[in-house]
Amino acid sequence: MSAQRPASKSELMVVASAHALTGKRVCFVGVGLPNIAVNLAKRTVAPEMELVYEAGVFGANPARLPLSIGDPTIVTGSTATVSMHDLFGLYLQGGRIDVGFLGGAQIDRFGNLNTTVIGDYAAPKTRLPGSGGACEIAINAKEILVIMRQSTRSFVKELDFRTSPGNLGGAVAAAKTRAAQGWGGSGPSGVITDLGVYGFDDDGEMALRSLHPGATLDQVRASIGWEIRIPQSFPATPTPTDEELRLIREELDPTGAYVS
Amino acid sequence: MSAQRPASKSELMVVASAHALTGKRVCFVGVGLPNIAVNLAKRTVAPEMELVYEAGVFGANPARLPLSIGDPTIVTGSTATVSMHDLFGLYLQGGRIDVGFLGGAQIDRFGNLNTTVIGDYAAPKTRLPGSGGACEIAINAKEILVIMRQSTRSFVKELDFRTSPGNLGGAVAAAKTRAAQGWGGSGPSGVITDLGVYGFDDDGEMALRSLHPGATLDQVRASIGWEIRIPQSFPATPTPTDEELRLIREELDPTGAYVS
Amino acid sequence: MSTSKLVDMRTAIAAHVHDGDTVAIEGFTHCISFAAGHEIIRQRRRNLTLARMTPDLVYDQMVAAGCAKKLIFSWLGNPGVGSLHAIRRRTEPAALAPGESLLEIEEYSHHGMVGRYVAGAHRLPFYPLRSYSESDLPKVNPLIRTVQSPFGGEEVYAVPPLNPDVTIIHAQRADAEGNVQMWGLLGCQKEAAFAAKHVIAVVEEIVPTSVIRADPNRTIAPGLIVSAVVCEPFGAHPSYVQGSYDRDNAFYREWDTISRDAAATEAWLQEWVYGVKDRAAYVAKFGGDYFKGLTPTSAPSGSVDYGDYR
Amino acid sequence: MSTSKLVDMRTAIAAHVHDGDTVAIEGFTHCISFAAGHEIIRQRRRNLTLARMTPDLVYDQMVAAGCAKKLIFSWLGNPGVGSLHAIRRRTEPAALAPGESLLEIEEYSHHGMVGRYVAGAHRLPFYPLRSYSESDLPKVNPLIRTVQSPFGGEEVYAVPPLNPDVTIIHAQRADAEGNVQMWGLLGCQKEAAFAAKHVIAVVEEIVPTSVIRADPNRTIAPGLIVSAVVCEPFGAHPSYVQGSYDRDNAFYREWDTISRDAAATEAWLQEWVYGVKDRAAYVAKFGGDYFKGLTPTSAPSGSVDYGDYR
Repeated sequence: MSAQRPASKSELMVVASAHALTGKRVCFVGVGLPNIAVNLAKRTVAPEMELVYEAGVFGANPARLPLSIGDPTIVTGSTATVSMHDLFGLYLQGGRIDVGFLGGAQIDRFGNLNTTVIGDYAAPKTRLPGSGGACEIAINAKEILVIMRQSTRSFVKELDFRTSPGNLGGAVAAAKTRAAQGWGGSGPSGVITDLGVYGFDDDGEMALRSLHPGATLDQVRASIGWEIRIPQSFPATPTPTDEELRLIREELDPTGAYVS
Repeated sequence: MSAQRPASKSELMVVASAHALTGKRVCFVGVGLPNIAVNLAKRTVAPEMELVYEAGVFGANPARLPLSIGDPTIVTGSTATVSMHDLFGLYLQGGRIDVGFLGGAQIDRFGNLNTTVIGDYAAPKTRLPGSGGACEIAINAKEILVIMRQSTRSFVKELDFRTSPGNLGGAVAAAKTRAAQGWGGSGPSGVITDLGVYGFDDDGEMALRSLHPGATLDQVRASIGWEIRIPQSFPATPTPTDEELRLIREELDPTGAYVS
Repeated sequence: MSTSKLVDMRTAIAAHVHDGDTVAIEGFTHCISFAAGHEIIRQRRRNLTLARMTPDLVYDQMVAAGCAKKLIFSWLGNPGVGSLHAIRRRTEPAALAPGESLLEIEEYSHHGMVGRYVAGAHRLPFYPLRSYSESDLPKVNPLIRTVQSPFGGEEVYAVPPLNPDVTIIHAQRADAEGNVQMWGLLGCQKEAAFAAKHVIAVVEEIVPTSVIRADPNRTIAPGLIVSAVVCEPFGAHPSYVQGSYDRDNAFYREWDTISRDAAATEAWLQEWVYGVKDRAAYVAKFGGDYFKGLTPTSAPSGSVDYGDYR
Repeated sequence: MSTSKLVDMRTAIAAHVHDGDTVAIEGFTHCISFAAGHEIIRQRRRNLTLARMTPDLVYDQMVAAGCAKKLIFSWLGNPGVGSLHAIRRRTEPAALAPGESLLEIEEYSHHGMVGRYVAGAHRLPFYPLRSYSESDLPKVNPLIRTVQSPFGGEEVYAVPPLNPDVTIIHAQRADAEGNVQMWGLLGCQKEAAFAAKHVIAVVEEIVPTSVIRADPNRTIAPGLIVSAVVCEPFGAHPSYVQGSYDRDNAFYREWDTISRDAAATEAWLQEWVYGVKDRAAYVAKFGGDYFKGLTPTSAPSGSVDYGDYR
C-alpha cells in the first residue's frame, strides 16, 4: 500500500488512541471510535489485549465491526459471555479492568464528564443518554482514556451536570476522595481529540501532550473553553503509518461509518 | 403386593412426612429421611412438587436415591442447575420455597433447633456440623417441617445453641420478630418423629397432632424433656399403605440404607 | 408435570399488563421483546412506569404511543446510532407538544439498575455498590443513597429494590411449563424476572421439556416464576436473537429518521403496530426473504456430557 | 493469545500456596480438588487458614496432616455419612491429643459463606443478607453484624468480604490460558475464584481455545484471573466430576471408619498421600478398572447455535 490519502481528523484520533493502549491488557470498549481504536491496537501495539464489552463479553473476537455495544458478533467466539451483574460486579468493580474509554457531551479541565443533560436537569435543553456504565467505569477502571472532538461547547469551564467524576476539583481532592471512597482506579490518564493528545499534570489538570499533524495551537486554544495548559515544548503526534490507515480503511471501518 | 411386613418406625416417619407435603409445590430437600419422604410424596400426594436441593438444583428428577445433597444424579435431567448464590439468593431468600425440611441434634418446645454444638461453643462436648443452609431455610422458607427421632437428649427444655430459629420464645415474640426482621416464612408447621406427628398451637408451642400406630403416650412423654402438650383427643397417624411401603422398599431405598 | 402456560401474545398482555403497572421489558440489546411492546401499544395501555436499563427503540415507540408516564433507566439512546427522539420530545420542555406533559424520569447507572433488580430478586432492602461517588446522579435521584459498612465504617452507595409488576423477557427457547433457556448476552433477564410479580417469557421456539432437562445449566428462569409463555418467532426484531437472526441495524438507523418527526413516528406506528394484528402479520409484511437476509450461518456450541447416573 | 499457564500440580502448589496463607478449595460436593489438597499435604504446608463452605473429606485429611491452624466454613460434615472425625479431634477438647491445640473456628451459614465470597469478588466492604436473625451464630462470630438499610431503616445482617490468597477450583475443562468451563453444580467456584489473589484451576482435560470460544456462556473463570492451570484427570476423586465420573460413595463411607482412629488416619495418609508421588500415581494405585466402575453412561447436553456473524 502506498500513496494513501492523508489521515483524517477521525483517523488521527483513532490512531492516537490505539497508541495510548500500547501494552495494555484489559480494555473496556465503547462503541464508535473507541471500538475502532481498540481493535486497531489489538492488531498493532497491544496484541494480547482482551476486549471487554459492557454488554457482558470478555475476550471478544468480533468478526466484523460491531455497530452497537450489544452486537451478536462480539459474543460468537468470545472467551466468556456473562450477565451484566457479573460484568459490572466481578469484572469492573472487582478491579479487573485496566483501561476504560469514555466520551461525553462536556468535559472540564479536570477530566470530569457530562453525558446526562445540557441545561437544567429538571428541564433540560438537551436530554443526553445518561450514565450507562460511564459513572462506574470512571470510578472503577484502573485508568480512563477520553476520546472527544474539541469545541467550546464540549470543552467547558463548568459542566452542566457531572455524570462521571474525573479529577474532581484537582489532584489533591481527587486522591483524597479515591482513597476514602474506595475507588478502584486513578481516573483519567489521557484525552485524545481531533487536534491533539492531552495528559493530566500534577495538579490533575489537563495539559497538551502532543499536537496532531496539521493542527495549530490557535485551533487548540480556540476550541477549549478555558485557558488550556500548554508546556514549553511538546512533540507532534506521530503520523499514522500506511499500515494503520490500511487497517482502518480496509478492515475496521471499510464503509467509513465512523472514521471519515 | 400383600403380606407386607409392618411399617418400621423410620417408615412411619417417612410416610407421615410425605403426607405433610400433600399438594405442596416447591420443597427444599435435605439428605436422608427428608429426601426419601419428598420423593415418596412426589410419587403419591404431591406429583407436581418441584424438588430443590441446596447444592443448586431446581426441579430435580433423580434417577437413583442420592446419597448426598450434591449427588450427580440430582443434576442430570433437572430443570435448572444454578450457583449457590442464585440458589440461596433468588430461590430461598427470594421467597420461592414453600417447604423446608430441617432436623437437628436438639429441638425445644418452640421448634428452635440446634445443629452446632453440644456443650459450650468454645469448648464443645460434641462438635456438630453447624448451620449449613439450615439457619436461612428456617427464616426464609414459607414453612418448616422438622423430622427427628424422639429422645430426651434431643427434645430438650433448653438448647445448648440456637442455630436455626423456630417460634423463639412463643408465638407472639415470633410473629413480632418475623415482621420486624423481614423473615420470608412463618416458621415450623410440623414435627414428625418416630412416635407421632406434632403441630404448633396458638402459643407457638409444640402439641401432639397424631400418634403413630404402635406408639403410646407414655413413650411420647418419656422421650421429651418438657411436659409435652397433648390434646384431649387426637387421631392415630394413618397406617402406611401397601403401595407406600412398596415404593420405599423397592424403589426409594431398596438397600434399606435410611429406612430400616 | 405442570399444565401448559402457552398462550398467544394478546392473551398474555391482556392478563398480565394493566394500566398503571410497572413493566420491565429487559434484554441488553439482545432479545428485546418488541412483539410484547407492540402488543402493549395495540392494547392501548396507559400510565405505565417503564423500567429498562436501555429504553432502546421499544420504549421510544411505547412512549410515542402514549403508554408511559414514567421511565426508570440507565442509558437512554439508540445504541450505535444516536438519540431516542420520541422520548426526547417528552423530556425536553422546548420540544414538548401542546397538551403533553414531561415524562417522569428516574435514572441510574448500569450497575445501579442491575443492583435494583438484584435487590428485588433477592428480597433485599438495598443493594450496595461502588459507584456514584462524586457524580451528580445522587443529587437528582433521592433513591441513590449511602450506606455505612458495619466493617470499618466505610460508606458506599446503595440502590433500593425494583420489583416490577411484570417483567417480559425474550429468549431462544422454553418448554410449555415456562422453563426458559438462553445463550449469548444474558443482560439482567434473570434478575429482572426473579424480581417481578409476574413474568411473561417470549421465545423463538417451544421445545419439549426433555430438551431443557438435557442442559439444566442453560436455564435462566424456571417455570415456577413464569406466568405465561408466548412463542413468537422473530419477536425480538429489530433487535436480535443470538444464533437465530441478526440485529436489523438498518432499521435502527431508519428509526433515527422516522422518530425525529412526530407525524412520521405516528404514521410508522399506524402501519407497523396498529396496522398489523400480531407479530406473525408483522413478519409477513416484511416478506420471508427479509428475515432470510438476517439469518447467520451456523456456529454450534458443541455438546457436553452430564452423565447418566443410575 | 497469552502464553500457556499449564504446569504440574507440584509446581502450582509450590508457587502459589505458602505457609500461613488463606486457602479456599471450593466445589460444593462436586469438583473438589483432592489432588491439590493431597499435594499441599505432601509439600507439608503449615498454619493455613482453610476456607470452604463444606470442609468435606479434603479438609479432614489436611487437618489430620497438620496443615491447618484455622477453618472458615458453613457445614462441617461427611455429606450423607456423618462427622469429620479428624476435625472433631481438633475441635472437641476431650478428644484433643496431647500437644495438639484446638483449631480456630470461624463459622457461617451457607448463604453467609457465599456472601463472603461475593463481597470479596465484587470488592464490596460487606454483603447483606436475610439470615442469622435470632440465631446464636452472630453471638459467637463477631464478623456477622447488622447493617441498616438506607431505605426505611430496616436492619439486615451482613458478612465481610473473604479474599483468599489462593482459590483452587476443579472443573471439566480449560484451555492452556486458563479459561475454565464447568457444568453441573456450580457451587461458589466463580465467586471464590474472582475473590482470590491467585487461582489454580485444575481440570480433567485441556482443550483448544476454540472449544472454549465455541460456547462462551459456559466459562466460569477467564484466564485473566487464573495463575496456573493443572491437568489432573480424576483429580476430584473421591468427589466427582459431572459427566466424567461418579462420586465414590463407598470411599466417603470408608473414611468414616478410617478417620475415627488417629493411627488409621495417619496410616491412610502414609499410603495414599505421602506414599504416592502425584495424582497419576494415586489413580494407578487404584487400578484402571476401579475408575471404569465410576464412569457414567452418556447424557449429552445437545448443541446450541451462537451464529456466525460477519
